[in-house]
Amino acid sequence: MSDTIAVDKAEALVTEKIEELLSGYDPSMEPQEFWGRQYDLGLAWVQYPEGFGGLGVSPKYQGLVQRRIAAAGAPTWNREVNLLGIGMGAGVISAHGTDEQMRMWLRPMFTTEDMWCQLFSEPGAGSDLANLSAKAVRDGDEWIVNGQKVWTTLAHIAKWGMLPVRTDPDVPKHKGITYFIVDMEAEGVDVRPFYQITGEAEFNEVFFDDVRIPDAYRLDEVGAGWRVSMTTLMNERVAIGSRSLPRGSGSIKDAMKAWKEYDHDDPALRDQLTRYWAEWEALRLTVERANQMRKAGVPGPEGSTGKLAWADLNKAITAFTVELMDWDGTLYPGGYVLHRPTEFEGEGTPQRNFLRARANSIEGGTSEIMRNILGERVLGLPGEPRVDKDLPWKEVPRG
Amino acid sequence: MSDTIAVDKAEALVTEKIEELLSGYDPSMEPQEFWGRQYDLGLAWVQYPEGFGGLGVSPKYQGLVQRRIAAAGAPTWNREVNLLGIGMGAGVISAHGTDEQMRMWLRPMFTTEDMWCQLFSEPGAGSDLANLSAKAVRDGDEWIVNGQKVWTTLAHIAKWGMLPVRTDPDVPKHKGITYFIVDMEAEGVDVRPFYQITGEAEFNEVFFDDVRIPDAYRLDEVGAGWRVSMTTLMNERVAIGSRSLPRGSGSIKDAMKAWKEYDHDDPALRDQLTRYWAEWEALRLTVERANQMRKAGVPGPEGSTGKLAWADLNKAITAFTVELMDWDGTLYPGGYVLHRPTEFEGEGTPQRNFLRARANSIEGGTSEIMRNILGERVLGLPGEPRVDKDLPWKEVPRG
Amino acid sequence: MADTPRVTFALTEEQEMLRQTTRQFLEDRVPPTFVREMAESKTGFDSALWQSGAELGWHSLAIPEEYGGAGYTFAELSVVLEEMGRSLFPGPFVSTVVMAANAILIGGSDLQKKDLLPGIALGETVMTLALFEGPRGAGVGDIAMVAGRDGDAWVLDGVKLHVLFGEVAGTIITAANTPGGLSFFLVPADADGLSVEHVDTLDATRKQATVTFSGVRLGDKALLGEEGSAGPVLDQVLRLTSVALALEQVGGAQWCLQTAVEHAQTRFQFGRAIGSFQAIKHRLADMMVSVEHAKSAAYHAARVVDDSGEMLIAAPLAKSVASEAYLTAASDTIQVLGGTGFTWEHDTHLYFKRAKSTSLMFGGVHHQRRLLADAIGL
Amino acid sequence: MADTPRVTFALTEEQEMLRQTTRQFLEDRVPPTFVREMAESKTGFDSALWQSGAELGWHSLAIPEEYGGAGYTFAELSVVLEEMGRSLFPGPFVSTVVMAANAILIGGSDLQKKDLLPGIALGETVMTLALFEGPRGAGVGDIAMVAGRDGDAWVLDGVKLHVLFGEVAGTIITAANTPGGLSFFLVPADADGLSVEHVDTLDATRKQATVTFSGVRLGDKALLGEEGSAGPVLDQVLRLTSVALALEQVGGAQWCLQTAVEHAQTRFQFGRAIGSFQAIKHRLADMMVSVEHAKSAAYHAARVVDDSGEMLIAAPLAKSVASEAYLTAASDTIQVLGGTGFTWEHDTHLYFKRAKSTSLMFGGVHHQRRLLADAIGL
Repeated sequence: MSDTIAVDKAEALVTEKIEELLSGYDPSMEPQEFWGRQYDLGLAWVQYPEGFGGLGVSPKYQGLVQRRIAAAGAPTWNREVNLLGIGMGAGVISAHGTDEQMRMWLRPMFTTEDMWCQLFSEPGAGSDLANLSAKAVRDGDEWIVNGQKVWTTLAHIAKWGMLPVRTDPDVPKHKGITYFIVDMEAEGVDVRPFYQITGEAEFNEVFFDDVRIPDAYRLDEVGAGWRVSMTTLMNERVAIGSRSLPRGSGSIKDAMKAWKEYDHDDPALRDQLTRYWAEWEALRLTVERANQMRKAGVPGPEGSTGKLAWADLNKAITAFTVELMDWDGTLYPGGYVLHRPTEFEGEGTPQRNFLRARANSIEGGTSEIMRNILGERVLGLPGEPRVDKDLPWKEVPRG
Repeated sequence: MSDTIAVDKAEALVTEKIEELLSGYDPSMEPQEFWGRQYDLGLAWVQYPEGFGGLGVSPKYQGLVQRRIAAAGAPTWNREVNLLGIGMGAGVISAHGTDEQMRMWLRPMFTTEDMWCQLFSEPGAGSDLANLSAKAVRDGDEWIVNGQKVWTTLAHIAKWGMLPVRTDPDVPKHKGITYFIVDMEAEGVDVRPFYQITGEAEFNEVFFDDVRIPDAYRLDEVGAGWRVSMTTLMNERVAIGSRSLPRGSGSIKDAMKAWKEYDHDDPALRDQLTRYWAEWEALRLTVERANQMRKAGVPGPEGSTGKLAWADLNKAITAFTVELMDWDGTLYPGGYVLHRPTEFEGEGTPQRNFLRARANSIEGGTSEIMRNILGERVLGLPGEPRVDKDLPWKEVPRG
Repeated sequence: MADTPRVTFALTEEQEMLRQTTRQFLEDRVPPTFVREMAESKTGFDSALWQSGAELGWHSLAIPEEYGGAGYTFAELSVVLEEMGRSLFPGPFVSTVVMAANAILIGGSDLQKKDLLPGIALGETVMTLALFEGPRGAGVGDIAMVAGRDGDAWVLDGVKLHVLFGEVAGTIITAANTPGGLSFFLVPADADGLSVEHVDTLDATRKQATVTFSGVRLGDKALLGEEGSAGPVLDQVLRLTSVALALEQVGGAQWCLQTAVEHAQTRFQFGRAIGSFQAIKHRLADMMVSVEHAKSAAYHAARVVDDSGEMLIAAPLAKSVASEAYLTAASDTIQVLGGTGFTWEHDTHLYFKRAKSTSLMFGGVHHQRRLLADAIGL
Repeated sequence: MADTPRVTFALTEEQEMLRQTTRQFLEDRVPPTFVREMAESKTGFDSALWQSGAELGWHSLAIPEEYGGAGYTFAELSVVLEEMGRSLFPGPFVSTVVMAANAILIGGSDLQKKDLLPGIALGETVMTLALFEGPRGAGVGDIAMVAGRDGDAWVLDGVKLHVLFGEVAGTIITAANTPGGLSFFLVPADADGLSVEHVDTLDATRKQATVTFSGVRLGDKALLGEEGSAGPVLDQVLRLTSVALALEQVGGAQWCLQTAVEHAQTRFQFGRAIGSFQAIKHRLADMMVSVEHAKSAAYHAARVVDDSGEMLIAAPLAKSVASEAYLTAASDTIQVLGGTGFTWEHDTHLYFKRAKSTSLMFGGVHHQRRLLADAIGL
């Protein structure tokens, strides 16, 4: 009974704040200004405490907020603009940061004034992230960072970066990592474009040369960086695997379009296309089911399969789409132009999407790593014998 | 030059012996009698020494022998009758046995008077054959064997069995194995049928209860059993992977037949069937190429892929054949009858072949083991960390 | 395409309880030993089990209260079907409760519903549908038998194949072409001129019979609903059957996954549990993914059975996706179990045969995808 | 079906030597840096390299001695094609030496052969075929262009797409329908009314052009062989082209396998070479199997080019099997290499693009399997 009253009260509170937000909305308002108000009213993340963009109520009300804002025609796309911040950074900072850190970083992140990036992978630490070798050495109230990161999305326009580095090479690899937030404009940070097979440099290499980071920018304890990194990755993978799409959208849409545009009628190709349609729809329904179960508080195995299934299927469907184009699939309209996009690149030609999809089973955790995680954490299968787990990091074989 | 002369001489010798064999052949002769003469003339395995069924010449002349015998209408099917003996046992005995042992076992094996079986797998030692726990303890000039073997083909009609057992549990597992030839009629040998998913008991379980084996029946040194077992397995796998078949024969023939019999015309099914036909033909050509290269003395990677490729493809094609039968594929004409065949069962209904094919990727080395072998021995990839290799056998974890 | 219906996947508390009691009952009463007994028996039918199921309410779940049912929906029935698939439940449940009951419910007159459905709900009746005359039996177009007219009587001559549990059905609903179109006839098992012959099946837990009509004479009352009305009814019944089989497949596939995982956790080779090897671990992860996808497609279908437009998509989607998931799961479970999985003694082969057999019934995956392609406008 | 021809797979000593020298030359002269240079250039053609290849005898291998060639067989040429695939050889070799040369050899008059083939054998000539007018270009039926008659002249109007290296060809052999049937015309690149336009390609190492004919007037001498004779010639040329591409694919797939294996041996993660993980090891073992199968199919085809019945099977078999092997090998190599394989900097993407692009040219795998199905009587 008292629960019901609490629920009613929370809903009333959220509704009141929404009214307040929307009553002050004016279509000519800059989106950033609107998002600032949304934050200040506690409607950025309703589950966060008051004063930090939230109202301290159940996260389920966030859906209501988003629907109402969208219905009013007010801007909702800050998450897409600052995905690495809002999609991943916010969760990590709220879980591991101090009040002061939350105060400093959350608001400008939410308004997209400060863009964020994630500095995890290194040339020698891909799937084996814990093997990272970029290092930080303490110097009074500061840390001095040296090393190299790769595959950093949008690093060239980011203000802040999430940066796990090695602070103790003498302990086993998972234990000697500390997690910092680095000012990407600091001296010694060098961001260089990293071109992919499409010719785009969606990613960057980032070099750190005696970069100084205040100790106040450290998240959680010294040596706790692995745990913090895991929070970040988990958020990323759930985010990739739980994108809810309408039926027939995404890459299957391109395939259906190519089928019609190229006027196909071969039943063998039709069967293959239908198979992809069915697999895509089953994936979509699984994401939908997982999201429902997650919201209902009874998450099951269906919640962890999305990223893996999506990667393989998206690769296959984009490849098939180009196949449906026959000779036209051998073209690359516009040719390869090495360039550096300033935001997440949208969809392109089928050929470009086909090439871009090759990374789906690598980025955000390779499909091999995802299968390990599903096998071990969800199915409860034992891990492999590890040669690297208990050795001091500096003694682990590296080829 | 002298090589050419030697070759001519060898060919002349072989031809002379063949003439002698065939001039004495009479269609009313019992096959076993004919095979005895073939053996005595050195035409069983021409490369073996004289007196052991051979003439000490290049094995390439065996093809000539077989062709001439077949052309004369004389019997050639002893290999099929006693496959485990002639196909595997002979090679092992000739490589690891003493002259005395060869004299005792080879002739009755070749004539099929003595059937052979292979006692390798155990309930706890399948892929991990070296983990076997059937044991032999020395007692003067004899050994006393206890333990259980499984998946023993035709054990119920075999006179002799190839039997690796543990003779030293205190050394690492590969080092404590000794290889015996056991008389299957000896006291304490109990052969029981082991029914498969088809209802047939093509295989047996064999129990050893204080079975005595003379030390004279030991092949090679005490503790050398792993090496001897490997020779046996290698022969088996090459045998499975190098069967040369005419185009369109084997399981693809059943599939083509079902396509016509069920009057199909769906181009999607046609495409799938054609794909299987193409893969089967590419496999067939690869076996042919491998056999040619092997004979030419330049064996390449193509020689080791046959077993793996065949297993997966045969499984897929037999399954597809049943699919082509639609509702008829849901029938099992005659029903399941638990029975014990007395020779290698030929082909059956498509449904039976479909079920039987499930074992292809398990028997004679699972496809997982075959991929390990290809990866490590052919491609040169490193092995996995091993937890069981250097421990005394008795200390290896067994779940 | 119309808007995609959004269904609620979570089970209600009541449905969750139904799952628990069903699973518990099946574990107690339908263990593998019993399944094997039924497989080895000629009819594959145990009347005591049949009656117990009816007492638990399984038969009446999706039958409206006015016809003696409990008035729940297909969503409740779907819970039972999934659990039946998990336990390889033997017997004419699908043919009676899904196929015959829905043929009557959709195609029968009100009188026929009142007359026939209570018997099904109570577990007093076993029925089946005798539809196809050749191996390619998946739809209305595959039925060629003609019902002739002789005075006041309809006369049936012909052979119907692959009739599920034809030997134990008290009433066989068959389909034949009349001047008015395709018509359903209710044929009592003891009708003159009717003979039912056992055939051996790949999946011995699901029996089939060949039903021969030799001048079987029937009155107009034997017509189910109007003459010529059977076509669209059969379409609907076959879609419901596909969904029912998909739910069974999901249950069976989960048994396979669980069995393979448990084996991989406990079987040691090379000093390690074999589930620690990536070859096994990744195969099982992939199996889980496809089982989850099959679940989603089948659960979705079970919740849209009343949406005839959506069912054109949902039914073939569910059957095709669940068929492939189950086939792969069963086949891979044999592989993970190694030799053990290939023995008669281990239960996996029962599931494997069920998987193959179910995938072929009422149109295999290629047929399902043709239906789906039509529905999505390809 | 006739008896299956048994070919000899082993290379002769001479062929083995040809392989060594070809590989060595390509390693020296066509390193990845050069391939990239060609990819970035507009024409993708380097005349010095072209001339060197001709001096090594590549161009003349399969041309009879009477027409200025070396009089070897396709088996010798196949060695060069495989090595070219391995090095991503850029330039109009296939279009000139396989396509145009064989169109002339099979379809031309003796005079035309004497006139044109020596130039190809010597490396003086670059030619190509302009065949198709839409994306579905795989056979005679895909050619709709009509050659009109105006007095003594043939007049060509129309647009030919996907002309390989059309920008650098001195002579373009095009196909058009005349009253007598499909005919080949030899069109000099500088003919009035002819325009050649660059198009950007997925595989930038293999250039394409759009060739537009605007009232191009040609005399009877421009006819290759008899009027109306081009159909069966083209069939043969396309089969030879499929075999040539399959050999290239085999070479490329082997590069991928070798690259992935080397990476797996030397890249460490979790304290181990990644090739020690079964996920990687087994993928590479499977890659090896499919590459070996592709080799067998392509080598077989290269040895039966003169057996027109067997070629109906061997050519589509080779192209379909090799296409799938190369696509999988290239795609899996990216996966094994991880992020590195996705970079512009690493060469794998060049092979990946070649693999995809080649598989689509002159009919993708589905088309090849249709041809094969026809040939085996399905």
